[in-house]
Amino acid sequence: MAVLQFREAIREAIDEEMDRDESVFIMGEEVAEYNGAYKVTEGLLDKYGFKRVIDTPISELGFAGIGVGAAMNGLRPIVEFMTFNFAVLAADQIINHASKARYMLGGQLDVPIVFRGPNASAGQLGATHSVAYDSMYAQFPGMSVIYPSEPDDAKGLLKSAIRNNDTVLFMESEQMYGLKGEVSEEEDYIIPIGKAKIKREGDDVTIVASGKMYHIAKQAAEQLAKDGVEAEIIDPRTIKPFDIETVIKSVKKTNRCIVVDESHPFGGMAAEVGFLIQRDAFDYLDAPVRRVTLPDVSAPFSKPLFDLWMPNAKDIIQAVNAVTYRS
Amino acid sequence: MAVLQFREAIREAIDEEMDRDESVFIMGEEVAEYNGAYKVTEGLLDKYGFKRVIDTPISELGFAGIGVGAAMNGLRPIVEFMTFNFAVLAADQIINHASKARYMLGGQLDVPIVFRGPNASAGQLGATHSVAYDSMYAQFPGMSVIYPSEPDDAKGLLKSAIRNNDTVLFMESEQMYGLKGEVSEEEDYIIPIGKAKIKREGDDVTIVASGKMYHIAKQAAEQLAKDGVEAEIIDPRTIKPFDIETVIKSVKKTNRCIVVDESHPFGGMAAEVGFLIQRDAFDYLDAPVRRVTLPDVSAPFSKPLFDLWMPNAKDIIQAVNAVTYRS
Amino acid sequence: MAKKQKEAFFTPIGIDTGQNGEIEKSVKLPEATKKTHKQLGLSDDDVVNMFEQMYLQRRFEERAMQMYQKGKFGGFLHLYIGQEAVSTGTVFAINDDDDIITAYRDHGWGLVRGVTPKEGMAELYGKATGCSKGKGGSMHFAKVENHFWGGYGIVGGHIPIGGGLAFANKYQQNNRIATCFLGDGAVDQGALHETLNMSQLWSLPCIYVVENNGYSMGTSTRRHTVGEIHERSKGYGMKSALFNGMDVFTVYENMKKIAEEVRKDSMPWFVEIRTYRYRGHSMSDPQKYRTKEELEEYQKTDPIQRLKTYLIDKKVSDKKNLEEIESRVEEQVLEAIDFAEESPFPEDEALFEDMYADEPFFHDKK
Amino acid sequence: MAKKQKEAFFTPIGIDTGQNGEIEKSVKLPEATKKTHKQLGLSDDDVVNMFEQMYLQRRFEERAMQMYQKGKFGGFLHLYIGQEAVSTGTVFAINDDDDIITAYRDHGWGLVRGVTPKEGMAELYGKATGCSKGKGGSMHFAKVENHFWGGYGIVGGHIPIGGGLAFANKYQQNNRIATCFLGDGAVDQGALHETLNMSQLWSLPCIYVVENNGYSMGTSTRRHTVGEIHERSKGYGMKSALFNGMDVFTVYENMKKIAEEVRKDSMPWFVEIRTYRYRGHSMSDPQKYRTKEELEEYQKTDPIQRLKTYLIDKKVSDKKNLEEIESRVEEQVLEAIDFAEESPFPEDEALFEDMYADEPFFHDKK
Ligand SMILES: Cc1ncc(C[n+]2csc(CCOP(=O)(O)OP(=O)(O)O)c2C)c(N)n1
Ligand SMILES: Cc1ncc(C[n+]2csc(CCOP(=O)(O)OP(=O)(O)O)c2C)c(N)n1
Ligand SMILES: [Mg+2]
Ligand SMILES: [Mg+2]
Repeated sequence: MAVLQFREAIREAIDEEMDRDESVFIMGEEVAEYNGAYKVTEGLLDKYGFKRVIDTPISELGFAGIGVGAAMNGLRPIVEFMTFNFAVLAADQIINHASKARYMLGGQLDVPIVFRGPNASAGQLGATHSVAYDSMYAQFPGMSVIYPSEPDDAKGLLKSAIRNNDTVLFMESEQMYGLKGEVSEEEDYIIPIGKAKIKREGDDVTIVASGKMYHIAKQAAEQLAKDGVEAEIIDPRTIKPFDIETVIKSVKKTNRCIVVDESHPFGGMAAEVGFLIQRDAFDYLDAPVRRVTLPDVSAPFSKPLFDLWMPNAKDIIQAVNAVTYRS
Repeated sequence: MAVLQFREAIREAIDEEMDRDESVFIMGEEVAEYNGAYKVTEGLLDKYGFKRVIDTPISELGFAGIGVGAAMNGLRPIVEFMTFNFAVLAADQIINHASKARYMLGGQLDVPIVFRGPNASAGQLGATHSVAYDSMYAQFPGMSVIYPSEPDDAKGLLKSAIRNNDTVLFMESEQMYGLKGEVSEEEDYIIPIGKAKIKREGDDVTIVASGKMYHIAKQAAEQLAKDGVEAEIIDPRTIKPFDIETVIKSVKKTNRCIVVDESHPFGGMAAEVGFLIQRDAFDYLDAPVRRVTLPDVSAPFSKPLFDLWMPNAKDIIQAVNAVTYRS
Repeated sequence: MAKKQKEAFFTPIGIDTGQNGEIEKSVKLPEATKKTHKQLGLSDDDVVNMFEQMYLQRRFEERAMQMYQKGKFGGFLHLYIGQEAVSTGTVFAINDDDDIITAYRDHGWGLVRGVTPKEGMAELYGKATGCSKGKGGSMHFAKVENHFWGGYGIVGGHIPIGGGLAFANKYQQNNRIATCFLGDGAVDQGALHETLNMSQLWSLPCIYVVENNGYSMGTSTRRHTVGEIHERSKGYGMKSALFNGMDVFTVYENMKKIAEEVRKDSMPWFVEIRTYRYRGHSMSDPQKYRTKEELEEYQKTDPIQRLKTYLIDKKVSDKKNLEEIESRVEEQVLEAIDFAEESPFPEDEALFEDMYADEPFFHDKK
Repeated sequence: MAKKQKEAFFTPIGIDTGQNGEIEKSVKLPEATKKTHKQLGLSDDDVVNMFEQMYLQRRFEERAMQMYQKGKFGGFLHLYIGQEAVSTGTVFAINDDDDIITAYRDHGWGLVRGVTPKEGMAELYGKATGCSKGKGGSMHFAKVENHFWGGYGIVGGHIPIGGGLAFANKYQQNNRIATCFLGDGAVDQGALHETLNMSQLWSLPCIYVVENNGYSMGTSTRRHTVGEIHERSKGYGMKSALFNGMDVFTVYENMKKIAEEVRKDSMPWFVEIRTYRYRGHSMSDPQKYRTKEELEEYQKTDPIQRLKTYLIDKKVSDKKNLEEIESRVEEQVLEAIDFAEESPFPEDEALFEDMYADEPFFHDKK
């Protein structure tokens, strides 16, 4: 096992896949000469040149679409958005083109493209730079949505994403780029898309949390353990396809579930998972499924308000207390 | 009570509000000289002239943004999208600007804008013209989302929407434009945003359905009644703010609930309502909440596939049978 | 203090009233080429073939329209009638493996690039035997194996995709160029601007062609976009051209020259081809925005009639021969209708097919 | 058959290697005006006031930077340093009730349009006393009562909004015009194209001004956008101008003339003002894309130093007087810091305030 930063794990995945397959290239704002706004692509221009590491103008819709066309026509683009907040401008290419073209042409073409970049908030950047978009895209058919929490998952899943022959959204976090973790040194390390991972075992309550939220769930679980409550933490890793089986199995054991989600509450991943659990494991639930999410309000800049806005370990503990009837 | 088509009810609302308030205007593709792609705005150009009824180029992002700026600066724009499928191009103006500007400027300005147009599918128009976007926008704070099912609701709610001082998305249906219904002749008929309506009373099961889905729910309820099952149909009318109290109250009586939703399943309104019910009325549920939605697949063109794709009364009856343990 | 001005209005300058039936011609046709087919390097067979291709597109759509009116199939139906010289001249001018992508007004493009009348008609009918297996319908004709990447229904959405096709060609150094056709209405989409900038910046081998047919739905060109469309490329320093699209030789001549240049220097072009749409925007269009006189004026320049006259005048063919071709095409189209009628609809399982190239997944599928 | 070409690459023509520290000047400054302030109709007081305004913007940001580096507040901090002549010249040139909107590099604009140093600094600190109540931070300075509509963080997002401000002015016939400032990077967004077309089509009284400061983050102008920016308006038949933004008189002269014309004929303009950003894009930028020499070259044209020299040379003021102004400004900024430090953070309830003008609603609020 090597210890890598999250950004390094992503870079390794890109590097290995570019090395392996000439048709893989990366494009996005500041990915080449600047070495990446968050240094994810550092060194790639030097290694692969201007043909395969491409700085784009600030034209999210346009370069996403150029990626889609290139993917149709034999290449495997990795399109980096500086954040998924800016990808809203490219939503037409993602929702109306990348994910639909194959179907509406009766399978005549493939769109093997990865759209990636940071998702959700990165601290005090205000309302337009802080939204989690994983749940939104998961609503639409035709694409996978990945939102890993640890370097190892990131590497294995990004390699899968690049090799996948359909549209994949791969979401990261500015705040996790520096996070270190052990990463498998297995040659050609691949994690299949769509498999959740039980990252902590426990009998008392199931906590589902992905991306940055996984880390606060972990904190909460450590706290709870001191109180004698053993939480089972499931990191779905992919939001779509969602591995509900693993969650249901766990809930059948713990009989309680909290879903932690960095989206706003309405129709986020938490709502979906909660809905499925009540429908498919109704008789196993000793308490309703609860969720911990952002409030239904935009991101404020001010530090104390921002802290109030972000879900934290305390919120999770409270929710656990509620479903274990300890509060 | 006057009997009006859905499109006429909408037109009346626009006309009355334009008449009442000089600052109200309407812009969109083909709204003026062509009298509206679906004839919603018929006659308005003749009555109000080129200043207040404005044909736009096919520039969804641009004219949505011009609407936002005009709203900030003293006007009350009604921005028509030919369908909300095309509004994806304008999502940045809706999600990042209209709904957030007030908050991030600390309340210094208002954005009293209505974005309206048909939502969801309109028959065999293929994958890019058939998506329901009400649930997607409901995910984000800062705006109301209205999706009425009958002319009366449409008129009263659209008038509220135009007078509302914040961003409102008002969704219609190409397939319902010709639908006739009784519309109140009350002067200045206003229905408050955020209030559900119980459109059929029943003790056996609650069915939540809005927009076009309300009509198939009604069909299903008529069928079910013949079988002795009395469904209570709640039309939320507004998706956001969602009147969950009315739903919960009904579920406490019927102990069973089906949510019908024209979105794809993941994180749609159905997931959200189901989640809230299980959390807030857990002990009242005799069966898990079930949903009837589109499948997680894009809209096909071919008629039989399209019919298979669309939720229908049979699907609802089946779901009711499941929650009443009759199947 | 507010100085009182003339009442504000938001419509192009000088157009402050409705048209009230007056002709406001938005497409001024540039002159056609004077060259003969020989001078253009086309053989007699070539031009007769061109005639057949154009006639096929015309009859296919006229029949399709009838079937639509009979209620044989649903959805939108946007007819290309009047614009056939553009598709035909282009396809003869470029290589068979050059890429083509267009918008939803795509039947002509499909037919001339190898969608058979049967596959095309079956697609309109939503049958499993359609070129897109009935999944796409009228707006999504495609024949990817022949480098026709399809019709797309979001106005302007396919413009960057066209740039991406060119990008991949350049990347793969396969000597192919891409051509991307869009309507005058699509010119107003921001995607065009972004794509032109990147295409020029990266020298993508792509020809962006605006088929200016005078209208974006019910809005005449000068009511929705300012200036002359072909001049839009000025600000990007991009090469541009403007020519007549009612004459197949003119299209052929220009597209051939441009395609050769693009293949050589890999620099993009922005081209405006003026043409005219004879039918309504789609079948539901009452066409109140133009007069019968205007329509008739353009119909006098009909590209098919023009070529027919040429073929006869120049004795490349004769009336009898051409009539034989016409009957053959008619036959083909009728057979296509029979084929479509008799073809099966897709099986229910097809609903879930073709979504994914890899392992399919469907959230919460029962 | 693939003809082998030179290896494909996707970077502007002629720029096929990294810069490796070489200067690639992207902003060639046009000549400044030769007119004196009197000739421009500016009084002595006016120009001294201009100096004070520019100096305030400079010192405010220099101090803000220090506070940021001390960890006094978080978020992004994009400094306007070097560009002050643009904001200042403009605000003096247009009417006080003309509208201004800009991107996230907005401190200068806020200060010169009435955001007090206290309100500004408190906003950076996220305090309740900030101009946007601490909700917006550095990117969202605003003073709507003074017609400064704020800074916006989505590149290009505010361009159509600027057009909308102008639209409303025309609609209300209030004799106000709108000015919309954007960076060279924002030029590449499709929103610009759509807005220019509609502005020209509807004759919206708006001046779209590109502050070309040489870079879009780490990408020099000619590496991200083709041709000359001011020529981008050619294709729309829109009036345009290009001028020096390191000289406040030049900005004043041109903006005044343009504003007057817009007020008269309600036709939009597209303007490129060349300027230079002294600091990194934001605080985290290592600035490897340019050399110290390049930076120093532009610093020689510093707008504040230039005006100071002018004031002394022309005896409009003297060194002592200007130094007094400088101390006064310095004082003001230090007071602003104290004010920000001492101001309270917003109360917890504020999280849910300012979302709605009407009855607020929050889905599933506990
Ligand atoms: C983004 C988007 N906006 C609006 C529409 C509705 N619409 C379909 S075609 C059309 C007119 C397009 O005109 P043009 O580009 O000139 O093509 P033509 O129909 O003349 O071939 C409109 C407004 C759409 N399909 N997509
Ligand atoms: C839509 C969008 N894409 C990307 C970004 C990230 N970003 C912020 S500023 C910037 C550069 C903009 O440069 P320019 O317009 O020249 O303005 P300047 O910073 O020079 O003032 C980028 C890429 C963003 N904020 N919004
Ligand atoms: Mg057209
Ligand atoms: Mg810049």
